[in-house]
Amino acid sequence: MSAEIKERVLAYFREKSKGDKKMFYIKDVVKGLPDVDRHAVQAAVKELLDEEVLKYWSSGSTTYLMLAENFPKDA
Amino acid sequence: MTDSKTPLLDELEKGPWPSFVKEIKQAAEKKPAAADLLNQLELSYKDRIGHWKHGGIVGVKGYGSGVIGRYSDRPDLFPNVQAFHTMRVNHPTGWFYKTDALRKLCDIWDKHGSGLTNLHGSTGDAILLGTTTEHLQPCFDDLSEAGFDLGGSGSALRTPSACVGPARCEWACIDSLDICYQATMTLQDQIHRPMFPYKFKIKVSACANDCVSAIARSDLAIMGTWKGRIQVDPAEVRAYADAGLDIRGEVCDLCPTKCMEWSEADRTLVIHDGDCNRCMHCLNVMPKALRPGKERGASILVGGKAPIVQGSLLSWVIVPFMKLEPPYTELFDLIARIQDWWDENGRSRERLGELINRLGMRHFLKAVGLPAVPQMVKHPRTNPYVFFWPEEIDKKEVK
Amino acid sequence: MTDSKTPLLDELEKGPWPSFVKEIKQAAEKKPAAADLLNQLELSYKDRIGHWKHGGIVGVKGYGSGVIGRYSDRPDLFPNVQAFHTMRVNHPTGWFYKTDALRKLCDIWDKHGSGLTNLHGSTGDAILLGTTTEHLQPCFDDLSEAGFDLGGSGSALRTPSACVGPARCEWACIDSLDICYQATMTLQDQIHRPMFPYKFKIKVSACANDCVSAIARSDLAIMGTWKGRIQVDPAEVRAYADAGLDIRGEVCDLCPTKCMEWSEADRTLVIHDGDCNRCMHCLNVMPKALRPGKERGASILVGGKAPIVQGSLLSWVIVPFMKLEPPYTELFDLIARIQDWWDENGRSRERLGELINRLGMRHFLKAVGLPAVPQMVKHPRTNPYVFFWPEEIDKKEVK
Amino acid sequence: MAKTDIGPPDYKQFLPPIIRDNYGKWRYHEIVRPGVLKHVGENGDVLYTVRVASPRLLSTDHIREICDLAETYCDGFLRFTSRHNIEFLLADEHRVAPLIEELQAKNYPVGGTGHSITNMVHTQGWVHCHTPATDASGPVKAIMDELYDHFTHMDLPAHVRISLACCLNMCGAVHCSDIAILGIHRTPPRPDNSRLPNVCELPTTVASCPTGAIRADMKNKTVQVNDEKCMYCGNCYTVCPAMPIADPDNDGISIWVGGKVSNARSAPMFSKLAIPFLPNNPPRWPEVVAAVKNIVEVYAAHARKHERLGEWIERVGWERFFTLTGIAFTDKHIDDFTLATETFRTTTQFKWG
Amino acid sequence: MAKTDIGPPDYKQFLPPIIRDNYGKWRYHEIVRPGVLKHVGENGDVLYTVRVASPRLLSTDHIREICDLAETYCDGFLRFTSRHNIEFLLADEHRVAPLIEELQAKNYPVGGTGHSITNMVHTQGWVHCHTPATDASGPVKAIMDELYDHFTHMDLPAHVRISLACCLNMCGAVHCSDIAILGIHRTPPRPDNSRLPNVCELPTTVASCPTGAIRADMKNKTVQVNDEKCMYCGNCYTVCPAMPIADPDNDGISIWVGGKVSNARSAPMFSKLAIPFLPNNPPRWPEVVAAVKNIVEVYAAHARKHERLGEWIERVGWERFFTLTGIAFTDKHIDDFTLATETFRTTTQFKWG
Ligand code: SRM
Ligand code: SRM
Ligand code: SRM
Ligand code: SRM
Ligand code: SF4
Ligand code: SF4
Ligand code: SF4
Ligand code: SF4
Ligand code: SF4
Ligand code: SF4
Ligand code: SF4
Ligand code: SF4
Repeated sequence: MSAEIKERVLAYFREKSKGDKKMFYIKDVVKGLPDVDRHAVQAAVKELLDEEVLKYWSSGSTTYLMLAENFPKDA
Repeated sequence: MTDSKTPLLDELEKGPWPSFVKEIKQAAEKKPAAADLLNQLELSYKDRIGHWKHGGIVGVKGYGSGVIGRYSDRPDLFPNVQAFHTMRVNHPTGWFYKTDALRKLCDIWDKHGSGLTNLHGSTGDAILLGTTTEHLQPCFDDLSEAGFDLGGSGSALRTPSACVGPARCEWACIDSLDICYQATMTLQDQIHRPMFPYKFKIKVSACANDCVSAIARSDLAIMGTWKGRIQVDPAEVRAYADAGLDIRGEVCDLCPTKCMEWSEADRTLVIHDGDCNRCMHCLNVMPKALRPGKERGASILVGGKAPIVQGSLLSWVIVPFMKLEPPYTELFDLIARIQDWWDENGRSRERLGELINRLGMRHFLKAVGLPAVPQMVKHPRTNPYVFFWPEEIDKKEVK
Repeated sequence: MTDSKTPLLDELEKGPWPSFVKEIKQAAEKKPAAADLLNQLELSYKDRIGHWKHGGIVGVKGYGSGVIGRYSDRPDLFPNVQAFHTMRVNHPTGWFYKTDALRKLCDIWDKHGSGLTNLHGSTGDAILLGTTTEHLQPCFDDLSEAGFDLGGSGSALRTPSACVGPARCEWACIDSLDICYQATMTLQDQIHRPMFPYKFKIKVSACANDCVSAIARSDLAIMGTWKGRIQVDPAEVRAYADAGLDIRGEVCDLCPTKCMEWSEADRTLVIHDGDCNRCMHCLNVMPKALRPGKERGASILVGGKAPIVQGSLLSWVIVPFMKLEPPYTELFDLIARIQDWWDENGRSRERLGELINRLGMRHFLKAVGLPAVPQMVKHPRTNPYVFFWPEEIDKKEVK
Repeated sequence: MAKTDIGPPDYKQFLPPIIRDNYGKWRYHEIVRPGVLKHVGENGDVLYTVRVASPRLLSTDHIREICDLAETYCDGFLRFTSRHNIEFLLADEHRVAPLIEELQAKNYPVGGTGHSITNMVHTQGWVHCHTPATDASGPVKAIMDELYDHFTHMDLPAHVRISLACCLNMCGAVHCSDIAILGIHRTPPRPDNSRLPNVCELPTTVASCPTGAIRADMKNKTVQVNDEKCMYCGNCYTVCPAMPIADPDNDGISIWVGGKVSNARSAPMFSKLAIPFLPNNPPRWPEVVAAVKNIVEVYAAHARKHERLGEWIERVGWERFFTLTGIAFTDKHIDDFTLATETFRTTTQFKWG
Repeated sequence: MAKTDIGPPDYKQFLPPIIRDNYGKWRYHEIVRPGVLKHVGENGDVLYTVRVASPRLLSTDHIREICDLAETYCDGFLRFTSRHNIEFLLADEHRVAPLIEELQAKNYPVGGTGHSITNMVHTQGWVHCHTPATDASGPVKAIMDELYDHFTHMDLPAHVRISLACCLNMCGAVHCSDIAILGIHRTPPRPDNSRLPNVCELPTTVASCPTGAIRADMKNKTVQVNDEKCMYCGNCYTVCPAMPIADPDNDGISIWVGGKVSNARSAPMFSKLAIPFLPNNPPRWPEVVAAVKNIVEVYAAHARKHERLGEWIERVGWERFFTLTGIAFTDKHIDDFTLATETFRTTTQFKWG
């Protein structure tokens, strides 16, 4: 179950990262999987973060999520 | 002095107030980053403009917060502050330290950073001011080793803080330090792994004097208060009067509810406790004579914040009185329900107060299971735009 | 009683307060329309719902206002109120009448209408309650003949009203009646030929007691006040005290600015007039001893209204003090500038207060040429969202 | 053709001679007894005013009777007040008592001055308007019957001004009354899709909604109401007759307290919600009458002299008001419109009840 | 790997023994002299606290010096306050005077207690942030130099809390301060159309604007700013770095007064605008320093004992505040944001000045 959700989360990121936009709010991700319980999506995201498939990006005030491969060098 | 490279900043070494310029210069003796900070700041003083670029950075491993990324917009001139990130270290509750712990922090920061700090940031963290991206993880490792952890940043629970409370204050009606510490420990995950719509702040003041500005600066404010009678020591009241305190003028007349009477003849003070709103004024003026009542607990308020986007909010009473004893189950359950509702309904970058305002207090109360009580409002609504719940309406079909 | 056709309404003939049911029955004796009104009203009492349809009708010839159209939704049952329009007759300022004029109104209304009236409507008009479309013009002709004219309705200036003022009140600081009458006469066109975005109301109270609710119920409120010292007659003050008035308790303690001191010893009252905000309380309690200061004029306020659409507004001070002497040129010029700005910028169905709120007070003040003064606000703004005019900005090109 | 734009008759011709003589030169007044004012001019002239209640809805024959009285006792001079009472103006002290005698014989209540409950400002209700959620004249009569003694006696701490408006348009301007009776709907309007395209302008209708609950349905030239966003104000119905909102079972009355208009002591204040809903129970609205009476009595028992209802509540606190009156506080008392946050309690200063 | 989620060190280990013994059992306190608190426990134990000013921005070497002091006099126990002061905690009365002597010798200001001006809560400014409209540490230093005597003397009517935030984000939480210094921009952001499409999300950027001044330009994947609607809050820049707003000539400082946080006597209050704009004039911001000093002095001269700045203004009225301070009232003082109407004067109760 959780593996499946992780897969779908990842698919979401892959799909949505095709354009210029690479960073997403956790809320976007939750909205992207409307049939899955919010908490389960958050748990899956956390696992993906632990696995460093996803990465956080924080402006200090606001936090975004992105695929590790898209993480900017320094900027 | 004339050939100083920082003539403008040098001006700020003069005068009796401790000088931050001296601090930077002191650090600059050892640290090139501090030296370039000084130089870049001098340029800002000349240009009257900041020279930092928008930051943005990952936290340390496993974390999404605790680090504020920062880059110079003139790395050509100030290469040592090309990257100059801060680390937010969760302060020991109440900002108490033993020097050995403080010295450890200093050593770590001399090793990894600019040698400059803020004790403390205005959310309460010990701010380690300026390091490079490479040093973030090693610095964190050393901090962790020394028993420190990072505080919050981004869309996370921010480092909770508490007034000095029972540690050094006779008015503490709740154990602000323990509550804050337990919240901090219990909610570690929320602090380090941002999953909220936006930031969330918790502050605990053990009485209505609110020495950590909980009511103004936190999404959830916990403020000590009491029920029942103010404890009066009539002899000490008289002692204050004997010592020259104008009890009528300085105490009774300033009582917001005018519920106190001082009889000069009897030299007695009568308090109509039923009218008292526990503002603290009389206790503040006569600490030796008056003490909070014996049944103690907290008022819980939510929604406080700075102006962006829809204007500043002071927090709103949602629970007039809650007993607070370890393990604070009722409190932490309530916090969980509140955060869950906010997490579910809040838009990105929407604070709790703004969400309640957008959806309506009645929806909030219903969702978190709190009854409406008059203590929640300054006064009932003045506009007639009242919603009724479907179940309150006579169901007969309207043709 | 048992076979009455109006058993419910009959209940409202009982009791000591004058009964409107009796009035309708009285009129019904002569007028079929009144009889059908009674019957339809009984049905409403039974059904717990109104039985009037949305009206809508042209006014009399040349006018766009003064008539409220009304049609029964059960003309089958109540044919005599199939059409039941009201005519709003502009009342004589101050609601003063000589009986001959009142009798003329009655005769006209017996001739053309239901024989029922409201003395007066809550805007102030003499309301002639219920007639048919055919009778509107003839009725108007007779009214005009008798020296009466219609009041406002629709998107027009509504019938201005004034407190009894100098005619019978010792506190009148302005000639509320004359100002109201002059405004009514000067602005006839605005009353009768609706050209505004929405309704516009003017009310005049000759002091801050505001006996016509100007501050709450008019878009433009004119309220008498004074500058300088309250006129005190010390002997009469003492007389009140002698007669048992508790001057400290009933006057000084209730003074909102606490600017009064009563010395029981000297039996004198001192007023620190610089702090007085002219609330009227002390004058109200001791009319024989205290009188308004000698320099008299009015405060002008704008924006008051009922809640639809954006919530009720109380009027806002825009001119703290204006001398008001015939021909009131400064006042009428200001009203013209205000109406002109509203007319130009207001959306349909947008009251003046809502427009100012939408565009910002600074735009309003600039347009009508009034300086910003602290008297306009309860307190300065708390949010930092301050606009600067382009001319206040340093023009140097920003790269 | 009839002359237009002649304006109202010049009021000056209707002023009794004593008023003309003392115009702007009154020195003070006294309330001789409930309903009787004595105004004294600078020159010593004395004017008596006898105030009597009126149902406001008057038949022409009744007006003629009033004229008879004014002619007998006042040389034909009288006025009406801003709260619909009738005032007989007498220059001759000796005619005051006989006038009052006749008034009482004819059942005219004399009173309404000073610290009393004067006439209720009110509106049309089922007598003439198309949007009411309740009647106006009926509740007024029922309430004033019950409060009658407070009209004829000045036995309250201060003025109590009660008003009634039969819908949220608030023609009775109840928004600043000591006690306000306000008719309210509680169910959303029901767009009549067959009539609506012909009788209503879509943009105006959409714009009329304070909460943005109305969406234009362009295809069908009609509108849709989002029931969850609708708070039944009826403004759409004012603008668009094809959106009826009246509902016999759910319309009723709400009660508001603590407003005032005068600047005396405290600044003008809006009325605040006390009771969100009471049923329409004609002909005598017993629930409403009891509720108003209860508020008046609790106020009379607790307020200090000169303290208006709202001033008293401000002093003791709203929590105390609800405790003393026994009125239930509900989520409906908590504002959720645009300025809601201004009404939330942003301090720990409160009482337990 | 380093342990995560260990949280901060348990504060209990940092409490001096006397505090552990008297935890929750303090009986009262006295302010022995400016900067020195004496807390007495129920059992008679006495704790002394010596409070000294800090620039907040501290070098590690300076912290080590503070540690030296704490070790010499306080067995290594110290704390910081919620306003960035340092507090030395002493169980032994006899070490108080020597500590103070050494502190004074080393130029540590001792004070900040009671009716004084304590340390300024403030923010990063040009030292570390990317959005500031002014510096933080510089103005703080300049102001506190001038107000120094009010830190070391308790000579004011009540506490005066001064704070500074370098932009409208208000990290210094200046929204409830007796006197607030707030950095402001005065020109709209300048979208960088070349960078913007890459670095910013259009919907977030549009939504960030409180006044709705930003329109998405979908075609060019950038945004347009309606200059007339922009009030320079900089929130768009926080969200979108390609909308720089800093402007050396027009950025500067606004001054706000009369806020408070405590519930003592009066409820917490927001700060209100006193001076809309003063120029950024580094290194010592003389205009700002003079303005703050003027406000403090006028307050000190007129307020009553225990009366916070905002309480004093409430009592005498804003019109009087502007008269006494000589500050000009402008249209900028009149609110025009969403709750504006709540601040308009809806009474004729006002003073002439
Ligand atoms: C470091 C600190 C100021 C300081 O010098 O002390 C700070 C610094 C920043 N704050 Fe803050 N805030 C700091 C306490 C506050 C406080 C005070 C508090 O927490 O009691 C507030 C007001 C209270 C509140 O949260 O409402 C505050 C309200 C903001 C806001 C406005 C939030 C709002 O909802 O109105 C922003 C803007 C944002 O989040 O986009 C912001 C954003 C920022 C950012 C991250 C800049 C940004 O726009 O991304 C700043 C990074 C500066 C830097 O380069 O280091 N900061 N910020 C404080 C945190 C230190 C710490 O962790 O102890
Ligand atoms: C007759 C009167 C009530 C009464 O029984 O006294 C009245 C009756 C109506 N008013 Fe009114 N208003 C009357 C005084 C008021 C007042 C009080 C005042 O003028 O002091 C107000 C509150 C003050 C104000 O203007 O804000 C008032 C606020 C409204 C409103 C809400 C306006 C707003 O901006 O909030 C409406 C709705 C509208 O205009 O669409 C309205 C609309 C109406 C309409 C025309 C119904 C409608 O929606 O079209 C009513 C016609 C009733 C009928 O069938 O006769 N009436 N109306 C009053 C006029 C009599 C007169 O001319 O003397
Ligand atoms: C006749 C009338 C003016 C008119 O042009 O028609 C009038 C006449 C007087 N008013 Fe009034 N007021 C009249 C409506 C009002 C209103 C408007 C309203 O109620 O809709 C108000 C504002 C009410 C409010 O605040 O909600 C009003 C607030 C006052 C006050 C302030 C009361 C207070 O303490 O708040 C006074 C002063 C006083 O009575 O002490 C006052 C005083 C007076 C005096 C004593 C003035 C004088 O010296 O002649 C008059 C006799 C008062 C009395 O009844 O005891 N009048 N007065 C109105 C009579 C209405 C009625 O039939 O009852
Ligand atoms: C140490 C500290 C708490 C902490 O955990 O760090 C603290 C400690 C005390 N506060 Fe506080 N307050 C502290 C920040 C505050 C704040 C927060 C702030 O300023 O940001 C407030 C709210 C300020 C506001 O209202 O804007 C605050 C409002 C008070 C008050 C209420 C003052 C009033 O009349 O409004 C009192 C009562 C009094 O002093 O009479 C008080 C009283 C006290 C007492 C007397 C409590 C006690 O019995 O020990 C402590 C010594 C006060 C003194 O300085 O004279 N404390 N106190 C903070 C010292 C800050 C500093 O370095 O100056
Ligand atoms: S908030 Fe109250 S309990 Fe806490 S330190 Fe301040 S005065 Fe003491
Ligand atoms: S705590 Fe405040 S309200 Fe209560 S008695 Fe003391 S001064 Fe009065
Ligand atoms: S408003 Fe003032 S002047 Fe006019 S009647 Fe009332 S009390 Fe007299
Ligand atoms: S008019 Fe009002 S404010 Fe002025 S002295 Fe009299 S009671 Fe005080
Ligand atoms: S309040 Fe409403 S229902 Fe009553 S008269 Fe006015 S518009 Fe009609
Ligand atoms: S009744 Fe009011 S809230 Fe409901 S749809 Fe109509 S206008 Fe909107
Ligand atoms: S107030 Fe603004 S400029 Fe200053 S630190 Fe906070 S976000 Fe940065
Ligand atoms: S600076 Fe503020 S007001 Fe101006 S465009 Fe940006 S977000 Fe909008």
